Amino acid sequence: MGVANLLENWAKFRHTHPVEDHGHEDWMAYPSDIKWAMAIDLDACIGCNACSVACYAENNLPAVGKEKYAHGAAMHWMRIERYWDETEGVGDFSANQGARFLPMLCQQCDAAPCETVCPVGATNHTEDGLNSQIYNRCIGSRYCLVNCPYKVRYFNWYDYPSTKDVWPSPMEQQLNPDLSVRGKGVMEKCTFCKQRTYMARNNAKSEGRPVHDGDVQTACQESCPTGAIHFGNLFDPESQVARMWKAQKVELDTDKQAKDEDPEENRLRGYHILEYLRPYPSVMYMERVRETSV
Amino acid sequence: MQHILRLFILLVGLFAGVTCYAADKAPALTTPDQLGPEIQQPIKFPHFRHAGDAKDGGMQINCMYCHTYARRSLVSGIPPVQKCIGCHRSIMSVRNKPRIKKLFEYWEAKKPIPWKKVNDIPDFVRFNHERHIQRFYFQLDRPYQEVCGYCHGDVKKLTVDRREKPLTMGWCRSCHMKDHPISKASKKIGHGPNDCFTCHK
Amino acid sequence: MTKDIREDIAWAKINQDVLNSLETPRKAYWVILFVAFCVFSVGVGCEVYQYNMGMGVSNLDNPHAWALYIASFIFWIGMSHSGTLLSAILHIMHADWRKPIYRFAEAMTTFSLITAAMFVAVHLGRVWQIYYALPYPNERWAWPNWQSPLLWDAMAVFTYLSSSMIFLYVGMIPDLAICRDNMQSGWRKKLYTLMALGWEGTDRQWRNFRMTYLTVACFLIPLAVSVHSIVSTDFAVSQQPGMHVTSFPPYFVAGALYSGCAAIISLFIILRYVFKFEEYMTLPILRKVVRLTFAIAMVWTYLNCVEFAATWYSHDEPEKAVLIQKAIGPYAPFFWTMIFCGSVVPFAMMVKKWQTNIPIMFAVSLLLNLGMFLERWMIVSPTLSHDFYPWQWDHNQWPSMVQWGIVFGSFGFFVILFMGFCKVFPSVSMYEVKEMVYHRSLQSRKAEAEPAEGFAAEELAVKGAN
Amino acid sequence: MTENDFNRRDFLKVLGWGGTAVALSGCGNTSIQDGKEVITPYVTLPDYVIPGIANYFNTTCAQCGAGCNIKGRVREGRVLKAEGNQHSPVNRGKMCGLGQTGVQNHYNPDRVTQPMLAGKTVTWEQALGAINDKLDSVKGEQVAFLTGDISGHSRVLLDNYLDALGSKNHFSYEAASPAVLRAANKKAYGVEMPRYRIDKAKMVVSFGADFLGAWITPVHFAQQYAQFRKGSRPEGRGVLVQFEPKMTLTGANADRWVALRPGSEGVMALGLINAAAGYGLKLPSDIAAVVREYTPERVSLDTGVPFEQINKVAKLLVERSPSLVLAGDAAEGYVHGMQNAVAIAMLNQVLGNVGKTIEAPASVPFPQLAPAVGNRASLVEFNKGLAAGKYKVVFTYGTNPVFSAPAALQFQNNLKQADFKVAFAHYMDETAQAADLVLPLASAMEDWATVVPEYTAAPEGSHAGTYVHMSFRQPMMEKLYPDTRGIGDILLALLKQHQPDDYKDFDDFYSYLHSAVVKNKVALGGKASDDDDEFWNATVGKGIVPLSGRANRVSARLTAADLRLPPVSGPDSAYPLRLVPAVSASMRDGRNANEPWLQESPDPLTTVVWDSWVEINPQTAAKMGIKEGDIIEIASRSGSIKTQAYLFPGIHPDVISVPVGYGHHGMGRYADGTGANVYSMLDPVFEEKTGELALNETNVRIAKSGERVVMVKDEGAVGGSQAGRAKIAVQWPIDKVDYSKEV
Repeated sequence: MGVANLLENWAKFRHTHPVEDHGHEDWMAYPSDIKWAMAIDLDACIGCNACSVACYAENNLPAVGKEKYAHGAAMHWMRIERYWDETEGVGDFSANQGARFLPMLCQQCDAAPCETVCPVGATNHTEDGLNSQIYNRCIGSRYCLVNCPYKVRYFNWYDYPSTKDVWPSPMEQQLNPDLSVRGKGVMEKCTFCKQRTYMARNNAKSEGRPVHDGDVQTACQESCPTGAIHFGNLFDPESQVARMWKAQKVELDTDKQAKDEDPEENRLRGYHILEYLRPYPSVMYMERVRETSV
Repeated sequence: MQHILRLFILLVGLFAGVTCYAADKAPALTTPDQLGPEIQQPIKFPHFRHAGDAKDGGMQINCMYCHTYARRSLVSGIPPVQKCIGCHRSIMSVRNKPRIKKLFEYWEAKKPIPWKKVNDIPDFVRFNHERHIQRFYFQLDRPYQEVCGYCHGDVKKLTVDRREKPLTMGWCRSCHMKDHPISKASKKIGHGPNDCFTCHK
Repeated sequence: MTKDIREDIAWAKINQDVLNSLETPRKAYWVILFVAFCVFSVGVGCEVYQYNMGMGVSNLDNPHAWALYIASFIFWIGMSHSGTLLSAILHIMHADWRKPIYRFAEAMTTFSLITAAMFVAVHLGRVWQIYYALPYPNERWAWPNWQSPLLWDAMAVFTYLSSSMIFLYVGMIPDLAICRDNMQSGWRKKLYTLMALGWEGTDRQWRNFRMTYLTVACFLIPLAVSVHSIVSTDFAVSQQPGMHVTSFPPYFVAGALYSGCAAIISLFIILRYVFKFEEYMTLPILRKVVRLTFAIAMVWTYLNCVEFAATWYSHDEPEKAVLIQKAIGPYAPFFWTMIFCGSVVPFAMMVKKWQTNIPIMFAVSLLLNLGMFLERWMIVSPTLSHDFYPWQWDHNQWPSMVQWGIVFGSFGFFVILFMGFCKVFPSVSMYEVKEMVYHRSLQSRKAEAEPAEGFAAEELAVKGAN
Repeated sequence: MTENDFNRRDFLKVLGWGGTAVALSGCGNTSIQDGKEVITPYVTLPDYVIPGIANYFNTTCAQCGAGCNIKGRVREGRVLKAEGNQHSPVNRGKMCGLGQTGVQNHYNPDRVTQPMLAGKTVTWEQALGAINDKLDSVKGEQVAFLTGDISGHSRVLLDNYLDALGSKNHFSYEAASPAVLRAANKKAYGVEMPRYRIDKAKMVVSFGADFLGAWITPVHFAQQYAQFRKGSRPEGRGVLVQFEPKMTLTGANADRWVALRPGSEGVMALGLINAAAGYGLKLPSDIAAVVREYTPERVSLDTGVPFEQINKVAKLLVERSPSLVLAGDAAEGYVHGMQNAVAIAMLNQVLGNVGKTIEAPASVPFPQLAPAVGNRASLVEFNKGLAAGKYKVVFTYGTNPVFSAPAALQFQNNLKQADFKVAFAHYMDETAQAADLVLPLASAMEDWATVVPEYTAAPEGSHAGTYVHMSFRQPMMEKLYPDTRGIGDILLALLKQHQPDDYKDFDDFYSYLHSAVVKNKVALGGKASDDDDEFWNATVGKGIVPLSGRANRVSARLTAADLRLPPVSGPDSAYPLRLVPAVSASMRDGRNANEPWLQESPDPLTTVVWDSWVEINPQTAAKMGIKEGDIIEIASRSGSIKTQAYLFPGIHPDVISVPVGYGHHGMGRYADGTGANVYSMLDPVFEEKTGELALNETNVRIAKSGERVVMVKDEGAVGGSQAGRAKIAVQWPIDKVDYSKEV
């Protein structure tokens, strides 16, 4: 990631947005035709944790154990959050309508707060619209974590490969060879299963075709029993994700959706989390629905 | 005094400027060729004999005849012993050469040959043979000896016991910065990906 | 008012007094040095442990990734500012009462910067890869990320460190010559000879010396202001509530000068007592420093209020939440201690009687520094444990003993460096004190005798000298 | 052995391919090393293996009884990950967390690796010899087998073995199983396990049936639920109402979750019928007569549910037909559990759901392959037998009674009555520790098996009525521990001791299975003309064998006479609170407690990890001055445990709940001593009709022990609050949503 690289990726980001600046000439030569994105339907999500476990299995996440978990060292790239309806005031809950589950993972922001602050550029924008995390480049300043509004970056507070009972033999044989196992002092986070999208693009390229919708599934999407998670290429108008975003009138690069101008009229469920901070998250959530007549 | 000071500041500025420019524009610092240490293999396999030109007594076998996966997988694949036997079973002329004897010993014992890894890259690097072969061998159809040679040195003279190229990041990038035509037909040119995430895993 | 220095001190006596301070130390010195060393080695031990085990042992956790390391880093950088203030800014403003005390202030600047730089390394998760952050043309073709405040930070700090070292050294050359001339033999003789660069005090040397000194001073002032402004961008440029504050650059600079001056007062008092420098570090000078400190304290308090008010009137919920969290949350005790030490205690410096009361001022200066340390911590921690995303709100991570140990150790490190300096280099600038004495005598003479011939010439000489 | 099979065996070998080996990095080998790593090529290589590219093998999940069809991702001879098989009618390519943890069950460091006789390692010959000697000295009926759910060919071998020994004592025990429900269903519909069609229902009322979490076949139901919730569905978005004393995962996803006084489920059901009648539901006169007395007022008095609520639900039930009413663990865990379930079934009947959302299953054409489904009554019976000293030689497989039997049953002591106890063990769990001979089992990923799930899910289509399938389990890598053996192999070896001639041509279970399948290829959907090996490979390759089963029919056969409900019992003065043991989606009955992913993945509702906890309603807690993290002593008449308190809004004020499956002794580094075992303190109360152990009949009192811990959980300092922050987890009333545009 030399100066040229920074410029290039930045230029590509700019280019995916309606601005005058068309950026680096290099970009004009090869426009990116892929922008990975997600749509998560909270009404379908049942909070069963299958996605989370799938992520552990796919991405070599360590089970850190009770004591470390207690000290905030948990490594779940995909975490399921459970909220209650609040009757009055904070901490006074009502369970009459069940609980609200929210799968929270790296939002792969298009204007990511974490990218600009990394002193060594270990995290930067890839041409297919991810926030890359280059483990071997990371020096562990943790600035990205500090600046992440969703707090979905996870730091290796200990050296898990060498920690007792994290991967005791023969458990290390389960580790996925397609991505590295991170050692101490490295920041890590959800990559939208980079190793899978990579292979999908690779195969498509070998067959001389663009990546089709459904060529690649992320581990969480693949496991989700209710199919609440949708993943695909936002630039491909045919893809499920693109169609959902369109149907929900959710724009990527805005801090306020046009449809929210009139909240009364807006009957669509799609929204971004913390979009007013202008990170341009690539994950669209769809509101949970509840029947009122009971 | 001021003069000295001005000169000093000027020099510092100049140095900074020049290094920045040079570092970003100039070609790679790595030497094009850089031999690794000699490595003792269980069988001193002669690549030059198999892949070399006929005039130097080579067989001119396509690399991908044995390393069959290079065009469809990240790894090129070390041929299974079966493959070696497949041919050598019927090549009587060299049947009694010590190397071949050894080969057959492995085969009869149904033991894999413990080759040492020569062209090794760090574990966090994803090197994709398929892409490189597809690009240069199939799209630009350059001779396989040259294509494999980009990273493995001159296969025609290659034995198994040497790494021929630096295989360092700067060396990879120095090639990724070069422009090549997209395909034989088209005028468009393109260079290798510059995303860290493409190679770092 | 009483004179800030007697004009009839013999120049020989000045040399004598200052050189005495360089003489073989008493037992107490070694004892203190040993204690400092123990403190330092505690820090080293903790760091070694942390290096081997991973950052986890410092009890930082996932939402709460920064704490005392960053806080102490800022604290030490802040400490460094007063040196420049006294030597450079006051030098340009012709405030010559600074002369007896600026030398050790500069030394303090340099050493606290070194200590601060140490925290950069302590803070990193993979310090062994720190060279990734250095912009040098490398084989990998990779450059640091110029957008990152941390990088600006590193650059600013190292520029500041190098230039303030130069400044310290350049300002010391004539004194080093004096030392050299007063040494018969031994390693000191060699050292001074080497460092004095063959200084003989010829007019030409003095002229060039003045010019250089002035230039470096001018060069240093913008740096001093910029360095802490840049440090503040670490927070101001991030978007976290309670960190993303526009008024941070001036706020940080004020805070820095504040803690620096407080530190100067403490050291002033210590040196004055240890080296019997009553002649030079006189009470009137102390009073001046105290007044200066008070002024800065008020500026800092004002900027504090500005920040709170801005937060309060902004319609930024998270921002407010953090502020409230500071005031009533788990960090409240530290927050209020900080307010007390930073904005209330300084009023003790208004009391004329106390301004020159050594024990009181010593206590006050220590309290001020405590307040400043807490300030830095209160900028880092409450935000991280109470930011935009409620699910990740922290169960108030209390820094572990390892973390405290390292912070503790850094003080030992600083003390070792400073004590070393005091015994090797003159901690009072002899030649400038002489100037000061000379000017005073001129003025007093001018005061009694009505103007006579040739006096104007001397007048000019004085101006030129400054 | 066929060439193909030789390849397969070779392929299963674990090989380190340099470069594609596991990369320990950011930290590992970060430099270029020449000749350090060794690349081991295969000797011979089947053409379907491409190094660096994963192979997928269809198999069947063994983590619970649902029998989901999965595929294992295999690289360089190592199985890396389990993923769903898209062609499965059960899980349709999806998986739950428990299932995915199967790889950790396989790679677990605490597996039993060698046969152990009286604590000493022995060879298989010695082990089997020891069994043989014992068996010679006892009579057939003195031998007993206690297993979990077991089906397919391993069951066939088991039965054959028992016949060979002349024993009838096969007890199938599952600590968490819907046994009472089976009986009730049999009575109400004529089948034990009908097909529920949540996806067809417009409304689902569930009495504590955790069909999204741990009930029967959760992944399958989750699929149906996804359909059920689609607003774009022709029937519109379905409504889910959950009545239960303690919120389950399903309850957490309900439109309305109603806290019900424990045991009053039946009353509520009848109350709903009565109320529904008020909204124009036609009732047969006799039933009307019975339910008439269940006026909303009285029902709300008994159940503690406001009667407006009851009416609302009843009204909706009448409006939204077809609906589906489910009776789950919460309904059946009582002395009158059967009546509860029947009353609930009656609700289905009067709403006319039978046949619409409750469909007939097909039954397996080969009854010997059908699953021997577990229940708790069999444990009780087995326990009686042990106490009476009837059984001298005891085999246990796939179940852990010493852990999950209530202490009051004295099971552990009674087990001592048997003088030779053989445990087929994967872990050194409590039962294995109590055994004289421990036989190490191969993991589900190293072993051959066939599985027929109890709940027969079917794909849409005309054949659905007769569709059943048998699933294959095949090895995906060579055995980690050569001395482990599959249950099939062991049973075969044991059989050979008694009937050498019948089994002489099978040198292992694989060949037995192979021949058994090939022999019946016609019945298994092949043609007589098919080549045996081709057929075999094809079948195993698919992993699913559709069978044309016997069609059953469901009919509404309940009469008013079946509705007898005891009055709801009042509170117990000495033990004021009711204990509900919770079966969580990931921990289930605790047989997988030693798999770190399960321990580390937070409980969905409390987000607690690595420990057990007691859920207490905030009101109750406030009364008793209990704060989160207080260590609570829970005492029943039969025992007591200590665990940390969690203030949980989703629980009835008179109820506390502790998850089962925690609190193992031994079993492995992750399970040992993690949490407390709530099974141990259950009162020995039994369901009167079926003799099932009634899990929810334990009354307890709780007291603070004075200790307090910081709870280890995922949620932050403000718990489940969003602290008024905008747009984090947003919820909208349905009338504000426009589904028409959704895709």
